[in-house]
Amino acid sequence: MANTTTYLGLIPLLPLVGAAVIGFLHLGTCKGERLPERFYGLLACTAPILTFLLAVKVFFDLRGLPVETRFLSQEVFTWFKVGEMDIAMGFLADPLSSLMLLFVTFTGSLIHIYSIGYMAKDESFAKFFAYLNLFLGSMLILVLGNGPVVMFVGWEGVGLCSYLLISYYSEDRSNVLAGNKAFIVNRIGDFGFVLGMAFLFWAIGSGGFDYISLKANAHMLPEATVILVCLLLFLGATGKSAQIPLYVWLPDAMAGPTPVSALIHAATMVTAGVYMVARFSFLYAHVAAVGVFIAWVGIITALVSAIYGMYQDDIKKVLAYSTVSQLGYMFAGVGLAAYSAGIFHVFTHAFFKALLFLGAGSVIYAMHHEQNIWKMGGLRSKLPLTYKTMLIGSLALAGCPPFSGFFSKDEILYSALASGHTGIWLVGVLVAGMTAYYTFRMIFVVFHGSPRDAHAFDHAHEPPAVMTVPLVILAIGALFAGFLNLPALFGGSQQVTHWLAPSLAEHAHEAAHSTEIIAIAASVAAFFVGILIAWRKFGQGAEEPVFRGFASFAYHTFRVNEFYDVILVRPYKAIGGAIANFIDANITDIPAQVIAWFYRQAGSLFKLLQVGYVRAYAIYMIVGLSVMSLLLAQSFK
Amino acid sequence: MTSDLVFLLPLVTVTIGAILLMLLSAFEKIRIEVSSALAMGIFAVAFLIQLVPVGPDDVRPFVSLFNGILLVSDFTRIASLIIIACGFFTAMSSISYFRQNSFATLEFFSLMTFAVSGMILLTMAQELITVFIALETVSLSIYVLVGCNRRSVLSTEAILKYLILGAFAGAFFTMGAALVYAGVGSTGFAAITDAIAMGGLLQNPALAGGLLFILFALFFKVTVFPFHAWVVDVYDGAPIPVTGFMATALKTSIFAVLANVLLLADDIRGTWVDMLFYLTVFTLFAGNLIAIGQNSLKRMLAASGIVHTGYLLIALIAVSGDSFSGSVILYYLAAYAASTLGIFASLSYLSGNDEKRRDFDDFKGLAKVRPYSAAVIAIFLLSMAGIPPTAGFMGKLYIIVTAFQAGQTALAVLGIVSSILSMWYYLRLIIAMYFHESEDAFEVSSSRSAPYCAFILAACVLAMGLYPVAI
Amino acid sequence: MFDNVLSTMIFLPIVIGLAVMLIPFGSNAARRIGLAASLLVLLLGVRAYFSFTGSGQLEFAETRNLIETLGIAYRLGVDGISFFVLLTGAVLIPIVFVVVRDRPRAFYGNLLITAGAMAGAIAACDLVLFYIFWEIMLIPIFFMIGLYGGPDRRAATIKIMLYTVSGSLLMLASIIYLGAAFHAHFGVWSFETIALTGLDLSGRTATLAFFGFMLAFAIKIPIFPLHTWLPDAYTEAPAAATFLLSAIMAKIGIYAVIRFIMPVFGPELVHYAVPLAWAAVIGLIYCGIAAIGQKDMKRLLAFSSASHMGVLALGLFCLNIQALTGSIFQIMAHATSTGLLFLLIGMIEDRLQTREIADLGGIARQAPIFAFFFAVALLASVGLPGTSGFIGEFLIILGAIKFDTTIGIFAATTLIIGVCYMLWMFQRVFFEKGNDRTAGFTDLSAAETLAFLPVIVLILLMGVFPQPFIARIEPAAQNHIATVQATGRTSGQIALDHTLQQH
Amino acid sequence: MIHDYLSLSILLFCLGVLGVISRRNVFTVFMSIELMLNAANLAFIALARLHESMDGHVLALLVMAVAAAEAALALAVVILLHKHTGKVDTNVFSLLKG
Repeated sequence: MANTTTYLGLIPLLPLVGAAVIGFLHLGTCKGERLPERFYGLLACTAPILTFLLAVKVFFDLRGLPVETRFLSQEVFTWFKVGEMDIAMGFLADPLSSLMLLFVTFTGSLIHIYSIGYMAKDESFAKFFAYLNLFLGSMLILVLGNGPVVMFVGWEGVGLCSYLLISYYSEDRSNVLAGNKAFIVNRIGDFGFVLGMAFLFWAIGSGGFDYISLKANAHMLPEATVILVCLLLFLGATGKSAQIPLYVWLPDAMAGPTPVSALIHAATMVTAGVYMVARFSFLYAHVAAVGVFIAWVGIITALVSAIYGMYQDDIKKVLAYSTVSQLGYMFAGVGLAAYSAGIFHVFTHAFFKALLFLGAGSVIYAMHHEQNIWKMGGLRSKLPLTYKTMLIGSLALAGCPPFSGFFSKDEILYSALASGHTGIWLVGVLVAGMTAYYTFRMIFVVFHGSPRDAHAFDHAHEPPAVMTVPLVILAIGALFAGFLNLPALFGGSQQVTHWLAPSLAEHAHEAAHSTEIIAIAASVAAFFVGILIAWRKFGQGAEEPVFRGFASFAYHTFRVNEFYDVILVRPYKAIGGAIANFIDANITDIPAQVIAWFYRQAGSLFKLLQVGYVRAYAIYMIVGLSVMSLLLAQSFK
Repeated sequence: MTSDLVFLLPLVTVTIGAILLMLLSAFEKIRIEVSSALAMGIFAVAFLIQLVPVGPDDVRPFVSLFNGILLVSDFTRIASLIIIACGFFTAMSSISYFRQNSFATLEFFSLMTFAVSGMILLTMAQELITVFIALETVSLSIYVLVGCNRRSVLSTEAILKYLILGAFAGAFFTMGAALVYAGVGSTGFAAITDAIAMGGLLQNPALAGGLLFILFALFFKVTVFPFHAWVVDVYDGAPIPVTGFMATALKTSIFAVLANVLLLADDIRGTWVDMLFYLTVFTLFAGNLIAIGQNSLKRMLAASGIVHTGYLLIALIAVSGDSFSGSVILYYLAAYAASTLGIFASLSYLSGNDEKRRDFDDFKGLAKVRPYSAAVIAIFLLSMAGIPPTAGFMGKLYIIVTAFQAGQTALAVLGIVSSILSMWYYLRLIIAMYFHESEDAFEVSSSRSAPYCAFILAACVLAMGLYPVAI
Repeated sequence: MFDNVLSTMIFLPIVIGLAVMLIPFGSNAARRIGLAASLLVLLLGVRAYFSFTGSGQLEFAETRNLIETLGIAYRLGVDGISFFVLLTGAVLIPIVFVVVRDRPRAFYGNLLITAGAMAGAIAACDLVLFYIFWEIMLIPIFFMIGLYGGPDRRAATIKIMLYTVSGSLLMLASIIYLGAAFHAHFGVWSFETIALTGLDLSGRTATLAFFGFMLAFAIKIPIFPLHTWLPDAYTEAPAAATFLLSAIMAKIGIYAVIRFIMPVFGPELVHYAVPLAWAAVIGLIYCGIAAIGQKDMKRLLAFSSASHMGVLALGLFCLNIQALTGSIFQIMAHATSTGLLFLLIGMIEDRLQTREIADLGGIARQAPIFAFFFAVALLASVGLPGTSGFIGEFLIILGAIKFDTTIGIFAATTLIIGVCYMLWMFQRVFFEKGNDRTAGFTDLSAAETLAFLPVIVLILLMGVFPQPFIARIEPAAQNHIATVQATGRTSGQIALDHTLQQH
Repeated sequence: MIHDYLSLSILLFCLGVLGVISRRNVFTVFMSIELMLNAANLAFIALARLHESMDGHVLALLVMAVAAAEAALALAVVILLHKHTGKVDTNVFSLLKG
């Protein structure tokens, strides 16, 4: 078959081998002399760069195929086969996964390079890169997996790496707790994923449990099953992609090193949920109601997290909530069956959000690990390059034309309007304004005005080239990535949408150009309003505000963490403690204890009968004999 | 005629030996050690003679002389072997015992030999008064053995209780024999069989009542509930080797008689199968319930002996006349005898001067000081509890199999349940021996005979468990 | 030696174990002898692996009559299921002798005897023989807990003994009932496993006999609410004994359900599958939640093990091929991961004299290799894809969904419950700041690393390439499912004829 | 005629049983047991007459011999008891119990 390849499996394998080699070397040398950082850095960057090259090859190979059969696949080995279940360790590259592949390996490579600078002099330098490689490998399995089960391997693998990297500075309890939270919350999502897979399997899995077969058999599914499966899978997506109600782990995940936040918690892993919904578009497209539900969940998440973002004082928290918010947009897009718009936003977001995080990392690096924006200020002069690149990233995030974020976000909002979901659109426009506000609040407070901490300001300096070069490259991406999917209105041909079309079951929302113009105008207006307010409040330097009332409530993220703690975590621990310390020993064990008690009591009763008087014993005998005689007399009748 | 003599020779040997020992002790010509060695020699000779097989058919030796009141079969032969072996090991272990308890008299071994001769006779007797005479020979000897520590008030109390109740039961036996005589006109077993064959047991109330009295007396001897109450006190008061001897040899011989009586006619078992069922169940549970509350080892073992009686009763109920079930009883008896004798042999030397270590707590930490002694005791206990790979397990297996085969499912299950209950107190001793720190130095006499005895018996227990083909 | 490979694998450790106990070797010598013996067994196992054909028939069979009148025979043999359980034990046991040091020689003797008896229970093809080994394997464990256990060891020994012996004695009654039923039908006695499958049982007694078996296995596995002996026993036992209990003995319970209950009591199993599955699911949730409340690492792991055994048990009762294959696969997977965890915790206790989670911290920094191994085992036990734990758990959940949707959904909560306590424990013990106590923690030595490494590799290998294992398991599992579902009890007919011919 | 003998025998036997279970004096208890044995002897003799065989006589003689031996032992025990406590009350001897 022309579509089979032999190199697809290499793509996830290379980073995994890299992780194994680095990990092995690290464990082997951790007791004695360590190998130089430069060696590990080179080793670690090899795999991502190679995978990027392979990803490019995949892209061009796909382009060479006719649209109808535009996919590449490779079944490496039979993973497990039980009864009607036959799961192959197989990989599939189609336009959708190749797009993901390109930007994952691209940003991944850049972030690996950046990390060499950022993590310099860290005592477990090698361990960090082992994790990073492992993450990349898992992410690639997730993207390339040819069916849900293989995807799940990557899905859980990235969760694991996320946990390991959040807990990276493991001496601090709060970091580990954040890691635990990420893993556990993700597992709640995975619970949905696994159940979704199970129901899907028993419905149509016997005909093959890979995407191609599933897609072919999807028409046999009853609608109730589709709804159930779609909702369960979406539960998985809310866990991985930090949507309501499972978004709580992502802000805490900022405890990890900043490149991790850039790679995992902004650019790649968190978008897995969106990717998954797009992957299963052949199911979601059948149930519009579920799609609308997803869209609403997404847009409300976007709104809520944008509100949080407006009040945060930690530079990474601001970015984290902006990530949650942008993910909300993406779900709004895929929910409304505008899959390519959602995926396109994933694509552009990867550039500008990675850029913003790496920029924030540079700032933090320069400020000696200070993250509070109210301790910064005026850094524009000290970090000119970082400032410029971050400005580009912020403009893209805020949706300023013609930066990449503008096109992708606009496409989602346009779909909402075009498909008649005016409510979603209105909220979306509102969130766009808020995004512009909090992004530029950050920029103004950090880079403009006068320094708030003179000492730290004096020591701040631009990071080394190994860190700034990736910033520049990403900034270029953030600037121009939007043009790849230039809509017809601006004379483009929507190349990305067309590229993705074979993979997605998309309904095109056709509407008049006027609608599109309204959507664009609203977005641009929202952007300018947001940035204007930010300028008015923070443009010339401002003092740290004191939050009261709603602001304080929003600063504390509506106390959702505390709420979960009270209604879920504490009761769970209390029940656990009760079972462990009381119920198991005193209630569950009751039958055994009753038997034992009864036995002992009966024993003491019989002990009492052994009175020691010989006459008593004679009486027992006579009584016994009498009963025997009576029995005999009975039998005479 | 010569072959008849061979079958009677063990009985004759033991009886002559007993008389010889009595004469020697009357003149106080020998020491205790020599006396016990002589007794062991007598038993050894008798044992070897007894090994001569009987052949396929049962033999009534010297029919003209004894008028068929004796019968020799494989069943009686093996029962006698067990009894003689019990005598042998008791004699062996008592040497060590008497090193630490200074009330030994030369008559001790003579009386024991007499008891054994009575027991051998019991297994062969086919006539009620012969049974009575043999029973009294055994009982009278054992009464004296129980009370042979004349300085101990406990020992005297034990003999009083045993004597009163034993004689009481014996009187019932006599009255039972009289009633049988009234119903049948003879006290021979063959006549009883014929009488039942003619019209059934229930057609002959005197016979039925007589047999009931006789069963009662025998049940008393093997401690069937509710005739069991004496056993705990008597075992407790008696010297340790005597207790072991009573628990094993006496029980073996009485069960031989019981099997003989119940096998006379199917009608006997048929009539009383319900009664036997309830007696068995109560015996099993009463034994366990008494044992659970005991602190003294001897009392616990006495009570556990009641439980084992219950198991043997299961086998008796399931006996269906074919030889297989008889062998089940004998296998169980042998297994039980080996473990019980073994544990009493161990106690003979471990209990120390004047039996000062009596309770569970006194044996705490034994394994730390005397690991091998503790190990053999553990083996005996596991055997009594019926845990593989010991003889006790195979014995229980046979009994449960027989019960299922005979359709006595309820009894089989109750037997198993009782086995679970008995784990409780057997484990208690193991835990005391192994899992506590020792508070005692466990100094014992220098005599090695009881320890050797215990080791040999432990080997027997394991060998019987691993190669149960002997059956 | 290879002619009687199974007998050798059983009796070599037993004989050497007895010798070690009786002959006054030094502690270290005893350990080395034990290691040599267990390695020899492993070698034999590996050798057997290559001559194992996986035909679905009994291989390496040995037969010798023990008691002809009762048809009790010394009958050994392995098929796909039992052979892999046997190998799991053979692979794991040598590690104990590397890791557990400085114990009295009797300790190593006990270990060897248990190992041999376990092999016997797995390879036995005669119910009475099985019962004998089943009981024998408990006795050394009993002594190991009582002699070398923690402060509350005595209560723990009484509890484990009374629970397990109660179960097994009732099983004995059921075994004999089967033999008697066979005798009633065919006029000869037999306890041969395959022959008994030809029995046509019905009625109340058959149900009782079914519960006799089920109770024994449910206690050993354990299935809720019969698990209450487990926390105490696992906690008080020395690490090596806990390892044997969790890694092998509990698995023999699962194996025994497949081997003895499924072929003989198919209709009863089908009839009671739903309540039994519920018991398993409740146990899995209950013990999983209880684990979070523990302060002692080992106790936490004990509850965790009980929780996971609920998953395995559930796989048995779903009665479909996915779940059953999952359970059998999980026997090996869980044995390796949990066994490893117990051994590693034992090492922590040996080195730091504490198991209290609150007293520990920062071990990952002190001992990265140790922490890595622990983490791999932990991840396998929470069922991370790519480790051995995932395949079995996934198949079982899948099968449970097919069996009963509600049960399946509850079963899937194991995904969440497992990580909660495991991560919490890992955080407190391996992460965070160390203290004076943990500062002295030394990493694994080269020998220890080498001992653990094969198991770590096995965990990953079974996660990535499970198919070679599954391919050998699946036909046997398929047979069992077919037998149960047919409920006509016909599959044993051929073997039955064979037995009858022998008599 | 035979019924009268047997009735007497049974009456005597029952008296013996009552004596054993109601009296505390060791002598009385042993005498009651002798009474029971003699009741049996009476039955044997009477039955021998009924069956017109000598068996019963022989049996009675044997029983008497055994009873004598038992009585001898009993007296020895009584003396021993008296030496220990100075009492012949069975209730005194209940040290072994429970």
